[in-house]
Amino acid sequence: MKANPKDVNTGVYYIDGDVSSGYGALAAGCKFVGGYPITPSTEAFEAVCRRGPLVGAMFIQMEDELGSIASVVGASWAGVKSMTITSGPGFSLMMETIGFGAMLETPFVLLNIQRGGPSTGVPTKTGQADMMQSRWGSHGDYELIAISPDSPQEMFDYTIKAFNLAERYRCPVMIMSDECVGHMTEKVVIPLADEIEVEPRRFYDGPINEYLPFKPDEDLVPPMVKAGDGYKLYITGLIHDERGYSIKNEEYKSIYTKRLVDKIRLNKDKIIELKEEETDDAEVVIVSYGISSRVAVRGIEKAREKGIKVGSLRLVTVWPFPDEKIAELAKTIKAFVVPEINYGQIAFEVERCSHGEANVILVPHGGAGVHNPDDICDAIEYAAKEKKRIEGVIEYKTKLEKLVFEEGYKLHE
Amino acid sequence: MSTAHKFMCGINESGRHKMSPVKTIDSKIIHPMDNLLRMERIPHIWCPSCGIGLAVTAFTAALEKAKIDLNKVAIVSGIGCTGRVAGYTKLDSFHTTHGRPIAFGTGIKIGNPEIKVVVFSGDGDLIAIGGNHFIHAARRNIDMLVVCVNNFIYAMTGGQVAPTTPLAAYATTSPYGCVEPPFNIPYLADSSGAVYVARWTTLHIRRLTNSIAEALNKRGFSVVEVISPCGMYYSRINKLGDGLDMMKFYHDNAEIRHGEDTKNLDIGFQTKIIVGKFVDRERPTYMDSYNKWLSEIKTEEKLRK
Amino acid sequence: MNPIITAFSKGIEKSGIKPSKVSVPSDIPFGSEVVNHLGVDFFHTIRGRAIPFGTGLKLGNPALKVVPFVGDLMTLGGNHFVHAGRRNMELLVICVNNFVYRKIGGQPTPSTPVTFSPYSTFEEPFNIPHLGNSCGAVYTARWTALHTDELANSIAEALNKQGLSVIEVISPGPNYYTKIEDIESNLINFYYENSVIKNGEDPKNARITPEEKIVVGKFTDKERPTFIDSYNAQLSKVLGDKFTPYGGKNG
Amino acid sequence: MRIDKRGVLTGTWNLSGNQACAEGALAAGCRFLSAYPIPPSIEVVERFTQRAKEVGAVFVQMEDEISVLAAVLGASWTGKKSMTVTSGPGFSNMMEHLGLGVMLETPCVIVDIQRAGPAIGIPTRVGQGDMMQARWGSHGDYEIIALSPSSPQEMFDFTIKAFNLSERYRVPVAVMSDAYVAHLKEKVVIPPAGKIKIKPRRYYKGRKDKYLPFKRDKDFVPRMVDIGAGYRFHVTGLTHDERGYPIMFEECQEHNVHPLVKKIRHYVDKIVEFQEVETDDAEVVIISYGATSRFALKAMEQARKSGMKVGSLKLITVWPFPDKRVAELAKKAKAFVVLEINYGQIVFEVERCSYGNANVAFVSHGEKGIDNIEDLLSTIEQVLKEKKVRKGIIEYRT
Repeated sequence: MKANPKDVNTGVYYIDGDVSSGYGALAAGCKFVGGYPITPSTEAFEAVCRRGPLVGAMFIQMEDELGSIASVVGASWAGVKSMTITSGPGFSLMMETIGFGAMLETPFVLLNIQRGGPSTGVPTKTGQADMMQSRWGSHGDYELIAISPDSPQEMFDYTIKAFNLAERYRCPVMIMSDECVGHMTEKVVIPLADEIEVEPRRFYDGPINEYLPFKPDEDLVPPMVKAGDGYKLYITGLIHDERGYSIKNEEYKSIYTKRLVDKIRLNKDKIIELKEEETDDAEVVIVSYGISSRVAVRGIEKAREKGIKVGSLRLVTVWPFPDEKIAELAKTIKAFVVPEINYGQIAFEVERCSHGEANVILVPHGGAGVHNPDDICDAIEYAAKEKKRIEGVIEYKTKLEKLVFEEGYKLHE
Repeated sequence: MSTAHKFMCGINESGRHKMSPVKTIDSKIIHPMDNLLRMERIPHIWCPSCGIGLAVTAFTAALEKAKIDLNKVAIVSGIGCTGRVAGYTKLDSFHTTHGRPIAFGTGIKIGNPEIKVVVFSGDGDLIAIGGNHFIHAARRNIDMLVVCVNNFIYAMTGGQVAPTTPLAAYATTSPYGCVEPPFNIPYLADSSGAVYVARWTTLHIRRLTNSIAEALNKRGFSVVEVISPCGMYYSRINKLGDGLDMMKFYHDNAEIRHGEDTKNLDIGFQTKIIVGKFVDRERPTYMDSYNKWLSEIKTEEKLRK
Repeated sequence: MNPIITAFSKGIEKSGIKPSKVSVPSDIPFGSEVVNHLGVDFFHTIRGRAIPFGTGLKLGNPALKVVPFVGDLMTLGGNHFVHAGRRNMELLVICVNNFVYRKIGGQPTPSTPVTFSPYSTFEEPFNIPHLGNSCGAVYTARWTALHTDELANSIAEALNKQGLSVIEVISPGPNYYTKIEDIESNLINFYYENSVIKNGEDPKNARITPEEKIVVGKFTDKERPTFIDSYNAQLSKVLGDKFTPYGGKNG
Repeated sequence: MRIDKRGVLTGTWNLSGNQACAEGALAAGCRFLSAYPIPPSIEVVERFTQRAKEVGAVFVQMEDEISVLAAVLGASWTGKKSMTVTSGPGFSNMMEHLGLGVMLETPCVIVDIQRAGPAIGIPTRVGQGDMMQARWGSHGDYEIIALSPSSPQEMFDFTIKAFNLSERYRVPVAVMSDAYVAHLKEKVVIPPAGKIKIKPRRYYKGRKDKYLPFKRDKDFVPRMVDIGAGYRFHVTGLTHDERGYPIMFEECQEHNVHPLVKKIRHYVDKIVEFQEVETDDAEVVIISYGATSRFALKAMEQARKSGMKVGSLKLITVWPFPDKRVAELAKKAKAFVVLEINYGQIVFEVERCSYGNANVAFVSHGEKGIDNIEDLLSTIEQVLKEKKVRKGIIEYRT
């Protein structure tokens, strides 16, 4: 299905990632946004507030993030595409309801503009430390999809993709962007409506009395209905069966929640999107996502000037994680270098999937800034030199760490 | 001593209502609240024409006035412009998460009942995300003072609509005018059970000081709302001029009505602001009823034996 | 719970609203058969989030009548409640109050495990109609599980109100109350003896205290523009014909 | 240090896991409990409140789990050992303040009685679905300690251990129990007060005006003072220097946050604890924690009887994860069989640490009730048949 021309403000813009993502949401047919202001994600919400009413989209600023996400889940069951916008602390508050959304198989999109953490951290500066949280943050077992754009243009494109995936697999989809991309102002081309592919909600079209809210199609995803259409919906966050009825203890079989996990794990190959560069003959491969992947480019160039064969694997979808891809690369290369703006999250996943066949070097960064490309370049050099297999993630000591802890940097007089 | 400095010390041109004598160290004038402010943190982050500094001045003056052991005062702030107050006051000071200072303070109070807990935060922090803790602490009547600086907007994040933004006022997330009626904070506090409720603007610096001093010595959940100008966002977006214009506006439109029924205290867009002390009553605090309950159990068990 | 459900279905009937247009987000689990009987859409949400969930439903499809059932006595959900009142979001909040003040009926004693009551037994409970009223609810009432007819009428009335309506229903629930059998055995008399109907009473004076009888009745019934109304009004004023009003009273 | 004898109920008792947990807390000197009632954790609060009046401890029931943890952190800064107890949904609500606890380096204990999830799940059924959440649940980067008791006795011991660890490393410590252990009634031996080791809080003892709240000792752990002691200190959830004042540079971020990670990672060997049974000659090692480890042992014995060389590794501290030990075992053993009541969480960690040296098979106890060990045994048989090491996690059809 093509996007509705009314929703798409076609043109060439010079806007930041937040705004671009807001436009993307509206272009994808998002009709409800529940938000709560939090730096650095506010621009996205503001963009929706300005443009939303003109295209018949409702927005509300709730009293807190708990409320905003709950309202988004509700709106989605009322039949409209919906989204919420937040950053680290708000994300943490939303955890319970994210699990609830996954349990109800509610399609919605969550835009998380990551900032330096933990706690209040550095509100105005970047970080990438919510990546594992987006996968494991809520209690209980569930799987969801996380995308990590690296430019304002991608913020637009992948916000639309996020909505499509959410509707396709009936699960929450996270856009795990970061402050740098969110506040980076670049050229954004918004195409014509008929060039934008939009996934319509998969509505049930059978006789009312035969409808089972959680009876999956062969791809494990059940079709959905709206509230208020006389289906007598019974939807519960308790573990439930196909009818949606909660299951009594004695007949407890966790087949239901198993499907929550399987519908993503088994459709992995359709979901995962990667950007691969010169990995065929590479001896070192950079695994990166979000803003780090753009910083890495310079590091890679430098390393190549030094004659090292460096490939690059960019995770566009971070969750589900491309286990197989990493595993097969690990066979052919010496080492992975993982630059990320945290002290090791995705690096551990890479370590897991490389099954000890390649070294894994983490180039950490605490946040509030991006890597120094020299660090990445040096890490690549080291990776290329290192002969023996070293177990465990090798944490590369960055110039920043040396400066702060060894060269007696003065934080204040 | 510059006029601005005098103003900050609460000394007006005619030299009336001095809050404290001008202090000097080897003939260099130092801030009169030197012992209560973290001078190494000054200059503060607040924009020109912001009213929070005045609220802090009033608060520090009140601390001296109230004659309480300053080592036994803990100040807790949340997130936002006002949230930074804790960082500038030389007390045991906590800068916590968004909306949770009251909950955090409750823990302090019950953990060590000797401590006088002051929650100093903004409208968005206390009334929007923290609304639940606000009404529940009032219901429980936790013995703490809440100073709520109300600037009608989320200033720290760049001017989003707040639950106190007057109807039809503009903000970045209400680009076509605010559509939600604002909270009447004194009424909310009153109806959830606060024992002391007052509202002042940053113009009423002396009355505000007295009010806070009074509330500091009050047992139970006391709320002092401070209407404060936000020159950078609220005034700018709504074209209300700079801080001085706001002060003039307060001067012309603020009306003191002590003991007014709190339900009549709504604030519209650029309408009259009613200030004063509205509620001052007695209720058993949380710890009182807790101890009563405890002794009841103990006596009961004695009887059983 | 049952008397409340009965009253609820009666209320829907009386109000003349199609049950299929009624959505019930609730943090109290309903029996599936109950829902089938009512013919409404039911959402069992996580604790305390029934009201924001309902807000989403309402804004997603303004044609819906959304009736959040709140069982947690405004503990987790208190903030959502007061803000929904402020916005005058078009919801009918039915608050099932299982809290029985400790001295009523002599049970439970102070040593009842505090964890079983939504508040510690020594705390004063919220006066929910008063809280609702002071936050701007357009309709507030309180009934006990005994007053099924009055409750039904109230629900019918409130369903046709434009804005946030609150109906508190006093009903003992085993989850919150250990010695429930003591109360259930003489529930009828208990409520007869301990409740007094005062319609139009200022909810301020309707506190539930051990000394006085439980004041029940319809307390508030006023008019205020709902969230969607003021949204449409304000935006049409500013944007003129660029803006097409959203939803409207009946979608 | 001398411990408050009133808290210790010396003797031999028949207690449920939850009750033992409350006793452990009181014995460890916990005098502040805040919680919001949520099954299956309620008995902890009951027990605590019943005993509280004897020992002068206080229980506060807040309006939600968010405020619960906030209150616990506040109370901890007044010098009271504080804890909270909850279950999955509550744990999710606590995530933001878990981060604050880490950032303010506030010692406190969070007991999570896990139940079947996600969302409301099944409040009364056992689950182990919050294990990864304990490590990764809050935004931003941090390290945390999590213990996993498998019996009421361990509930008692580990709760004390948790308090000691949190005081030692100034980090919130999670006790990741589950409904099964929590409701299990067993013999619990509470030793005399003198026999219980309690780690005292690391107080700063210097000139008041020289106190820096986040000046770290050699082991990266700063020293604490109490509210009201006249230090007039400031702490913030923002990125801060050692004075506790916010500074928004990447240098400060590095200076502030990296030690939060290091103070655990550098002492992993000190912190990590596990129990090994017959792993020396084992071809298959069952890795389990909490309730599942009880059945792991049962299965192990049966397997040994039928001649299979099976050992067991029971994790006591799940976080930090015993990377080294698992890696060593991977070289010795043919395969790991990981047993969890979820659809795979810790098994990923095992896969990570086995570096392709051993097969990693997974048995989810979600499927057929927890006490059935047939799946486990058949998995062991099948994994033993494997000729070479397979990539990824193996789940056999059973």
